[in-house]
Amino acid sequence: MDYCPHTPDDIKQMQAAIGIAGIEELFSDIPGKFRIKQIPDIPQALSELETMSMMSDLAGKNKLPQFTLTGAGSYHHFVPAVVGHITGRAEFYTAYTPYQAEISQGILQAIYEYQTMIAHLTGTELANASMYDGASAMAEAVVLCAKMSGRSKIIIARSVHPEYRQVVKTYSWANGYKVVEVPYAASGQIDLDVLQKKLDDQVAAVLVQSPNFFGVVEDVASIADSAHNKGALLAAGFTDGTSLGILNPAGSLGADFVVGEGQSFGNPLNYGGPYLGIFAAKEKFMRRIPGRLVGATVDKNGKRGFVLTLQTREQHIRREKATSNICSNEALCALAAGVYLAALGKNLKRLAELNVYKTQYLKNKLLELSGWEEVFPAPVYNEFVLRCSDARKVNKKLKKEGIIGGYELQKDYPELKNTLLFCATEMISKENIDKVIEILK
Amino acid sequence: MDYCPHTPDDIKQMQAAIGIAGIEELFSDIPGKFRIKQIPDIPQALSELETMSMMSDLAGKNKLPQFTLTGAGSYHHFVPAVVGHITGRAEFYTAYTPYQAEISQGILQAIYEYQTMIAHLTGTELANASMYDGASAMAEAVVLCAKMSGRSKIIIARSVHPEYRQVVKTYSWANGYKVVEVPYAASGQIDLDVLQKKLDDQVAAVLVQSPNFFGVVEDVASIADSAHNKGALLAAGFTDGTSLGILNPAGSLGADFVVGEGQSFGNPLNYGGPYLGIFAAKEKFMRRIPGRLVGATVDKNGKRGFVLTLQTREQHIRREKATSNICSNEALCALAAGVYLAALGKNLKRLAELNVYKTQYLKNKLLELSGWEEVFPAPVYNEFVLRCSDARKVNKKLKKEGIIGGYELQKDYPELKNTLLFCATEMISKENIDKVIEILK
Amino acid sequence: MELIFEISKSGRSTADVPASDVPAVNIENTIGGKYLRNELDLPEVAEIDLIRHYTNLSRRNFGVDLGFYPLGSCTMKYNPKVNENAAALPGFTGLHPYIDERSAQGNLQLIYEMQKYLCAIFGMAEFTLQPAAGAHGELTGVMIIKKYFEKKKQKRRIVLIPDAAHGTNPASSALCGFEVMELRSNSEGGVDIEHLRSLMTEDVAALMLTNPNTLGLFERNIEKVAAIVHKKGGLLYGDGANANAFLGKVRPGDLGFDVIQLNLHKTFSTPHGGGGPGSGPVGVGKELVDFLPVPRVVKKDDKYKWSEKFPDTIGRVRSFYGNFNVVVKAYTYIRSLGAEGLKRATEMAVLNANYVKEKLKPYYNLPYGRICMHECVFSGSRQVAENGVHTTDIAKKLIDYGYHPPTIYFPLIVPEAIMIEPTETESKETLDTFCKAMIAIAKEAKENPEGVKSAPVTTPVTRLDEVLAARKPDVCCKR
Amino acid sequence: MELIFEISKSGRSTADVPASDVPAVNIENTIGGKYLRNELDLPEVAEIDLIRHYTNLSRRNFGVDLGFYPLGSCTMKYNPKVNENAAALPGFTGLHPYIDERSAQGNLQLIYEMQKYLCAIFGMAEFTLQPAAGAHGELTGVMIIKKYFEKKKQKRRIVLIPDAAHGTNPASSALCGFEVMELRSNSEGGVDIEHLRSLMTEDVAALMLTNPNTLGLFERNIEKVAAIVHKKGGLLYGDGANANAFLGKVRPGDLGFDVIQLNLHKTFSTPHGGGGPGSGPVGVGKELVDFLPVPRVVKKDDKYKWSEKFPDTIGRVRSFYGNFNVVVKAYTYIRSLGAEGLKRATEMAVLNANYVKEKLKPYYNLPYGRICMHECVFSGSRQVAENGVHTTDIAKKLIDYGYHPPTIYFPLIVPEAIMIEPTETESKETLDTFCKAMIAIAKEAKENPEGVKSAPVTTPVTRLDEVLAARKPDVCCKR
Ligand SMILES: Cc1ncc(COP(=O)(O)O)c(C=O)c1O
Ligand SMILES: Cc1ncc(COP(=O)(O)O)c(C=O)c1O
Repeated sequence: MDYCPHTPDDIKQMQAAIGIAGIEELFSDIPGKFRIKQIPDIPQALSELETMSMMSDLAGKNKLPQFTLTGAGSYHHFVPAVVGHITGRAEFYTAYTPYQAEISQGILQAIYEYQTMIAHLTGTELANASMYDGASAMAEAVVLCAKMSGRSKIIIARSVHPEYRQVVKTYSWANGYKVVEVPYAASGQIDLDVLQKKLDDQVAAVLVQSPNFFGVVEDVASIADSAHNKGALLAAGFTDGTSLGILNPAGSLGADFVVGEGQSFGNPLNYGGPYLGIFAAKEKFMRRIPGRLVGATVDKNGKRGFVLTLQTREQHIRREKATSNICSNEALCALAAGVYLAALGKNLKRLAELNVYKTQYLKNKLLELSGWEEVFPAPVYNEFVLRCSDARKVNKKLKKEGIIGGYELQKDYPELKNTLLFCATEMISKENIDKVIEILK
Repeated sequence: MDYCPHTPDDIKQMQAAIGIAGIEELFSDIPGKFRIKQIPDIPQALSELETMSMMSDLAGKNKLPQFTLTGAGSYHHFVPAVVGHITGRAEFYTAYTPYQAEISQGILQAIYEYQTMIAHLTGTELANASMYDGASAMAEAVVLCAKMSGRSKIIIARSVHPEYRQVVKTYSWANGYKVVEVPYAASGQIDLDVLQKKLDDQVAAVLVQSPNFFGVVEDVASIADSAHNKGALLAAGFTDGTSLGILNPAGSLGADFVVGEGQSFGNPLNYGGPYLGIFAAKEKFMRRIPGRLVGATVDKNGKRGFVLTLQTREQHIRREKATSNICSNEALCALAAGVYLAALGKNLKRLAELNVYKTQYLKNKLLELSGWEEVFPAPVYNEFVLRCSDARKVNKKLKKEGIIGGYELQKDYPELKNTLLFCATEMISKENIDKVIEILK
Repeated sequence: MELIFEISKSGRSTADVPASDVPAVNIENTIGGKYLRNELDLPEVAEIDLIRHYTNLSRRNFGVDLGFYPLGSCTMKYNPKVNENAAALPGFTGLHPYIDERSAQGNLQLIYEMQKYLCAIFGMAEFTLQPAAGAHGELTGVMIIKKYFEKKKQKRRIVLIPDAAHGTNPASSALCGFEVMELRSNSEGGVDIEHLRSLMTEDVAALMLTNPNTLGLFERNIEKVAAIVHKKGGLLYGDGANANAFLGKVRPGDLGFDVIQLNLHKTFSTPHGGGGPGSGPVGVGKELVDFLPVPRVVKKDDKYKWSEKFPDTIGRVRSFYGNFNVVVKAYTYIRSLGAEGLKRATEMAVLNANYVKEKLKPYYNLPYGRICMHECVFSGSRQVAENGVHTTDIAKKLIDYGYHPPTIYFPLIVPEAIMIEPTETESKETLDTFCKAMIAIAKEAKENPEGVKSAPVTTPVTRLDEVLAARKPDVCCKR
Repeated sequence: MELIFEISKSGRSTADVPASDVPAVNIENTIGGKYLRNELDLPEVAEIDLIRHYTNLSRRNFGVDLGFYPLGSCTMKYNPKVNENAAALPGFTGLHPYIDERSAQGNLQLIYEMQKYLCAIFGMAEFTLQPAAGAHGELTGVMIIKKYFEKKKQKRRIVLIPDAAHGTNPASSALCGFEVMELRSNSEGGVDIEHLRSLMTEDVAALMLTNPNTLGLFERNIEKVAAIVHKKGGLLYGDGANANAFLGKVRPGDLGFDVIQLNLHKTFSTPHGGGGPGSGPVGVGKELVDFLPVPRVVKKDDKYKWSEKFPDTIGRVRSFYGNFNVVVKAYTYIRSLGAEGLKRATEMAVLNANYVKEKLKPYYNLPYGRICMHECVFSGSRQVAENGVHTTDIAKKLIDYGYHPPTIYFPLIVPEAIMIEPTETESKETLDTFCKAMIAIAKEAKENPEGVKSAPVTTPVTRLDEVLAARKPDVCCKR
């Protein structure tokens, strides 16, 4: 393929206009000894037909499962057809960040609406235009809390997604913060006693997820109280965003920041990305939060319009003094989330309930099998942890039938031997579950 | 699903505005004894998720082949990505026929461009905005020729696609025309001697295809001469439109009408439809041809614009005196064809050549096998007929490996026992062909 | 905007062609020089320019997805996106029509079931999905009627068609060799029974009736009409383009219709594509089943196959099996709505039409004051008489308000007709703002007729010279 | 346009939820009342209204598919459609990140090969695809540098950054705990070598250099610069956002760069989505490979798997494996272009930029008269001085001519900067008409400055009050 429209004649004319005899002259600033003639070791160019057939072959080397019982930070939800039809509009997906507001009202308004929906959904007062993913959103909250408080200790629940904890640790290491993990109690929730013990006046932020990585709903209100008592801020995440259809959001329970992964809202699994980081906050943090913000304003004729606003927080104005270095975010994923939430509307509640039904059915059916037991008694949304005699074998058996089983927690929690983290969304039918039980019987 | 936005409250208010107490009153003109409460025997409504999974299951009951060696009126060509991105624009596909020109300039101009490309491609002076398919386009040409000439005998080559001949016969029967078939010569071309014998001053139209159903290129110029000598009109079709990338088009060789199937131009196989009928003609027939025509004109300010024109040929003006009854045509398929042709441009020639290469390779390889022989010596484009010892068995063997073999001609031509009509487009790789040979060895 | 030819430049292209992996042959030798063309005059444009050209063209086009499209008789309801996604599944798009039946069981089942569902909805004995559009269905239906009489050895020359009928009705009859006689409407907008009685002889093959008719009115005397036609041995043909008015309420088969054609691209929400593809299934009563086009899907032992073994068939009206992929969308629609949903669609469509009718009737002439079905027909005659503003002007002015105009100047029996079909997918809010616009235009017609007559002003082109277009036709760009 | 909340009406919805096929449970009992929310304040709209809302919003947005988008530093080249289709294949979109590696061999191979291709193109030893955007890549790169010195037990506090650099460079360094020192540009627009010498101490961890820099100029003294930095034990970081300037011409690894981040959404044509998703791979030289984020794909016996066994890694910067689906598009692009195609892209990009530079330089101030690479930077200072017309005004006027404006007021070292990056996918014709518009604006600035200052007038809104937006922020609709 060749996407340059230049004909030989065009090139000749343009060279003449510039006053050069050959293209190579344009590269004369590059010291000759470094100049190459050709990139080595790249396969030959392909025609479009060959490209598509090569890519189909590659995609074909992946094996799509019949269905999957793993969530663990990435959730298989039904994406209503409208979402793709909107994100597929060329005016949206071939645009850059809306620096020029007058010809970018489309994405600006859509993001403003997204911000509003996310704020309402998370029980906060505002949300930014998106971050890279849930993990980096949480890490950015850490940096912000530390900067605002001048403190440098970070408390994170061990029940937070293992990869999120890793990202938080990386960002914290880079900034010289100390990260302290708080274990989970037997219930599966954070161990509040330990939390309180570890909380001191050096703590900038407490980080939890609810539902947490085990699917367990945390008592966010109590955690918030504990944190605030010591002058620490609470950044609360969540795993599956659809849980917000029924769960009281952390923002309403005292969290200062709600951060999490928005993939569940209309974004495909995509082998882990692109996803979108949700970053929502109380109003008082508005002038400090990272990321882009769209604000409403008026034009010269008093007509409502939207612009990128409060840009003095951002790197292109403040450079090294900026709140964060983020520039491009995940706008199209945020657009998808906005369309998804507008499509579901109040049905998000019914969807969340359906997730609970499926999950309870799967859980109860598995518990009826011999050798299976519940690990955590605390309430769950659409994920739960069970112990069995041989977790690896269970997954192998399921795999044979084209089913992705549960997530083996032992990898990240050596103490949780032979436990599996299962997830059942609306994509799992009763028939699917009954088949699983049949296989594992 | 429910696509009505009406809330119970809306309905109440609207009923009040109309002055009715219940919806049922609106149906009071329907005699009570005929009114039903519910449609019987329709499966229950489905949610969107259920709908998609049901439809995927249904699609999954079809078995997509590895590749197919059958053309026979429907051709598997590569569709460049741009085509779907354009036909997927909601402004195009959710519009009606462009009756209101000022807000339909998009489709009107696109169709005007399509008409122009088709006229050039077919060697004629104009083309309409599309017909239903190649077969009905040919049948409409028959009706037009008969009406214009006042003659009622139709000559059709037996080498025209069997289904096209059936459609022509149906339309001819309905109008009281007599259809006479002319056999093919040993070469695979029409038997010119027989043609000349059957041609008399009652013949309204001669119908041929080039390439014909056997893939054979006809000597259109001689056929045109013969027809015109007796005052008959020639409507020449073609099978695979991409052949026009190299073949001298019938319009340049004297045909009065060029009719054929445009599916090859950017439209997927779709199990036979929607396709698009191409109808092109010499300028002198402009005010008589069936179907919509887009014409260029100017607006009040002298700016170029496009409108549906010469509508007095059409049913909505002329009613029973109209040239044809066609109303909706295949606009979106014509749009796809226009985009396809604009995308290929002069590369259509290279594509056609590639089809010839593949076809010759397949043909020669098959002929190297023992027991295979050529049936027709005349030149072919991308289809050809071979005889083997057991055609059915050949296809069965291929089928086992997920390959659709050749079209068994015996169904339509009892005299052509154990012959197969093969097609090789650019979608067939050397590897594919070598595999076929391996299987049939 | 420039034509694609005007941005063409030699040497450019969007789509490339792979290098050959098999030996090249000499084309001249292989095919013969005399069969080859010398020139190939197609536009040469780079992908970026092609995409911009067509994307910008699309932005000069109005679709249902942009706004209200009350084009009467066309049922421009919303086209659900799930239908598009279902129809785009490679299992549906990728099959060659001549693939063996065992590999196409999904398609065959879909066709088979679709026919059954249509039978259930319309009360017919059997359906064919072969016709590619409404008019094609009409032609097929009339051919079936012709065959029926041929089989009966009756020579009937005439088809009766009401004056309000769509132009395709007479055109289809004529294309089948029939003579058309026009049946008058009565003052109520229904069939003039006496006129029917007088025309209905044994020379009449059929009455082609649209019910509700193109005035949006249901034929109250349908039972009588059917009896008169049948009494003389004639058949009753139903133009089902207006079926959105009665799903789940009444079945044409029960009313005495012998043949009916549908427009899936109207009633069953498949998008109209800027003028097609559509799909025009034809349903028939028991008597006529044998005459349906071939091939037909038959089911045996839970397997489906194509059969041509119907000796009395009219034959084929199209290659292959019709606009299959359009049928997939309509099938999806029926399955997602179910019986209740289809009925609700009809109820809301009729409610919407009557609501608009009530709101606008103080401002525009309403020739027939009855309850209407899924559409209502006004006349712009008052505006012509009082202000010299024509229906065209009103239509063009609506464009400036952001709406697609209603159908105008049809049906022919209403002078200056304005035919509004809101469809069920439009909300009360949309109707309210539309009616406000219509009322504002009625007012402007009085106060500033020139303002209405100079519309539209918000479009890329103003009113186009249609006379010039027809007088000096330019239907092919000469470069 | 109305907000989605303003068209919301209680009881409507677009997406429905299937009835449960498993027993319902009591949610209060199952989860506990105190954990449940009382209200759920989301918009309620029917599908038709949702589609119209967002479709009409899209029509108020400008994308590359509509026209020329010469946004400097952003490389808004055309996004080939085949890339979109390839990335939409269900085999790519449907995989859960925790699926077993055996079921994801296609993805793993793609990632592995993509890394190899990037190594070949940029002359680096290894790449990671984990970072989600350019700035994320910078952060990752700077972390790698930090880790390198930590491992060496060297405490270096400082990162040097040229004054012309993109804001993300200092911000990323700061987010990694470094102190930023600004390096001056010389009169030629290159690194002030003397200043560099004076700043480059053993307290400096790295120099972050964009080459070509944000003036579009290639650093002629790059060899000297690298030597100075390396001599003091520092590392040379390359911001690869401008890589479109040198594909197939020179490799940063050969020039002495130790770390480089790329912007796939610039150089490798993945669409920018109105602000993302992007992808910001980071490449490193041999010395730094151990510090790359985990997991990394390793190949063994023709099988690919993920490995975390890299003890010196900085850890993770993102969950899972980065913006995988974006990488699919860039991979498709590289494979379809091949080495020749990538080189041609660069050549045409540089040709285009120099062409525009030559055409416009009589009309606008050109602060650096050298041959430029893929973009050229003008200054609107003449227009300000002579006519009081600012660069913003020129930008807004371009909108009325149908163009997306160039980047303005960046780089900061050029007053009233106008940074034009045409990219290679634009034709000479497009550049010619764009230049005509720029020249016409320069003329209008002289003759009718108010006409320029009141632009744009063709947009749905005129210039917006940004001060108000910041003073009384409304970032969340309160209903
Ligand atoms: C009443 C009526 N009958 C028949 C037709 C013809 O349908 P089609 O355009 O699908 O051929 C139409 C279309 O406008 C119609 O409104
Ligand atoms: C020179 C340069 N570096 C870095 C970046 C940051 O890239 P991203 O927006 O992907 O984070 C940009 C983007 O504008 C840039 O132009």
